[in-house]
Amino acid sequence: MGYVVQLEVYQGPFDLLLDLIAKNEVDIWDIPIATITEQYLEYLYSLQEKDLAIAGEFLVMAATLIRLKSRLLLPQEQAVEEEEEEAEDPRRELVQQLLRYKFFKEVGEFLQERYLEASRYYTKGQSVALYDLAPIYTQPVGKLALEELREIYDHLLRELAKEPPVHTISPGISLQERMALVRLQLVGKPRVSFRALVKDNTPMEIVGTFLAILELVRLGEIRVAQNTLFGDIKIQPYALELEVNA
Amino acid sequence: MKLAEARVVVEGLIFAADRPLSAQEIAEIIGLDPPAVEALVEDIRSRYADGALTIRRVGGGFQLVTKPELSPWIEKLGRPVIHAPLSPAATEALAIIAYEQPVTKAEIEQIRGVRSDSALNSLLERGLICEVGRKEGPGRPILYGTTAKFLEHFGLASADELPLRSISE
Amino acid sequence: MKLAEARVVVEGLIFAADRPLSAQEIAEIIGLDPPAVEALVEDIRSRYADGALTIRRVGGGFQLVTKPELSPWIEKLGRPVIHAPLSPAATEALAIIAYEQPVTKAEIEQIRGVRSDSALNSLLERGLICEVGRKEGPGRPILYGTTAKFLEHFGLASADELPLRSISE
Repeated sequence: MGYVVQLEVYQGPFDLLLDLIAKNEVDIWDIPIATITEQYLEYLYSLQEKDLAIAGEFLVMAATLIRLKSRLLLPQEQAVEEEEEEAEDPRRELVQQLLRYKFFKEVGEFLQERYLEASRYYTKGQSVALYDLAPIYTQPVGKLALEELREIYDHLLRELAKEPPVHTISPGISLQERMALVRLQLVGKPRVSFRALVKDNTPMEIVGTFLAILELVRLGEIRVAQNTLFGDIKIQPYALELEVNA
Repeated sequence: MKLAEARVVVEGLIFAADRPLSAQEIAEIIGLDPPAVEALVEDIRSRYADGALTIRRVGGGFQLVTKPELSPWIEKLGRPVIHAPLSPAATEALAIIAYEQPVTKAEIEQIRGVRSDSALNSLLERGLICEVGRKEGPGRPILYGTTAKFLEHFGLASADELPLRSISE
Repeated sequence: MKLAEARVVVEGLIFAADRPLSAQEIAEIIGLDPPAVEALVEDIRSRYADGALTIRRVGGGFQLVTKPELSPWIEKLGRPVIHAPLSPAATEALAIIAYEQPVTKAEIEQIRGVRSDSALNSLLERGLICEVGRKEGPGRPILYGTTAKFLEHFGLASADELPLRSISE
């Protein structure tokens, strides 16, 4: 069955590498590739031991590191063959990528901080506070017909007159099972809609699926968005880019 | 909390609230009684004497607005254009007001079974309903009714011309 | 128009606008030059000293906001949180778009080293980035750029407040 994990706190292979370089207190321009590769692979193994899936990007980086390590171990004959041309450090491209990524990661952190600061300033809560400056409504009542208005009113009164309905709750399927169903639907998709998750449209299914979604939000597995009141709910796996199917 | 501090908090709350705040609501947040809140609001209003803003009482609450004499300037900012049709919630509230008018928010909410503040705001902004008076009794709640604009949109001469309700009920 | 009157109009305009207003926009409405507007804004800000409000400069304009120390009180209003904090993935992607725009998803993913679909979706949903065109070439991929809301969301006066790009890179 598809299983979704998030790789600890690392945003990707560059993030993991930068962390290893920082922990080893080595110069980024002179990375001890053998040591770092070893630690990088160790980390991936530790994930495997915990039965966690490893995202493809992390494996690609592992291959790159191993290739770099083997090139650095080769005797420098090739460099001599290249004559005057200065032998390029094979680590150079990786370091440039790392520095580039590091800069944007830091800007991201700067933005996070600025957001927290900015969110303490509240703007005006209502936009109606203007005299003689009401919005222009191009559709004040839309296509609403008089007859509809009567039907809506009748319907409301009929609902009001009804005895409160008695719902019997059958055991049905458990919350855990509902959550598993939602996870299954999300595998390999950028997002699914709530309406698509609810197939039979029974109250039990709707409520059960909704509870499962709330629980998954609480667990940080998914994010939800609803653009309009009573609109469909869109469900996305959280931090999709770090997920893979086991 | 000192009064000067409370005054600043009240000002901030009225500015930032997404609806007109009643003295009662403010009182609950800051832990004073409603008359004390009313006094603070008066204090804020008097401090606004030589500024652009004032506090008006609307729908049983306080709202921060620009002074009316500034409207010719503010109109130059342009009126926002909204294309959205009426929401289902607002449509329900409109149906109730049309048939039950004059009617209070509480009565509308009782029929709908849900809070209806934003539905009423939307109808007020669209000019389809207006405040038509106050109901006698505790709190003297606002009574709402439909406007001439409402009748015009549906081609009615008066609210009496609304279609009769079905007999089934 | 006298300066005192102009000050009141500026305050009213900044309050009433639903977006940060630039000194230039205000200047055009009231018929003064932008430096005079800046001076009036400073005057208004100093008059706000013992009140709840202040004017911040954001996204190239002025915006009336509550003072930050009031935020614990205003949170009690339960105003819906419009902007939940962004994930680290989304802020990384946003940082790249801010500096490299116009930029494609593939280019962002190349810098981040990971897929970025949900990061981009989240930024698009919040209106912090938008599609600004298509890149010439195979597949004509979408180009992304930041929106006016981007600076406002992070309380940045202008893009100059972003960290300088290091020279080493």
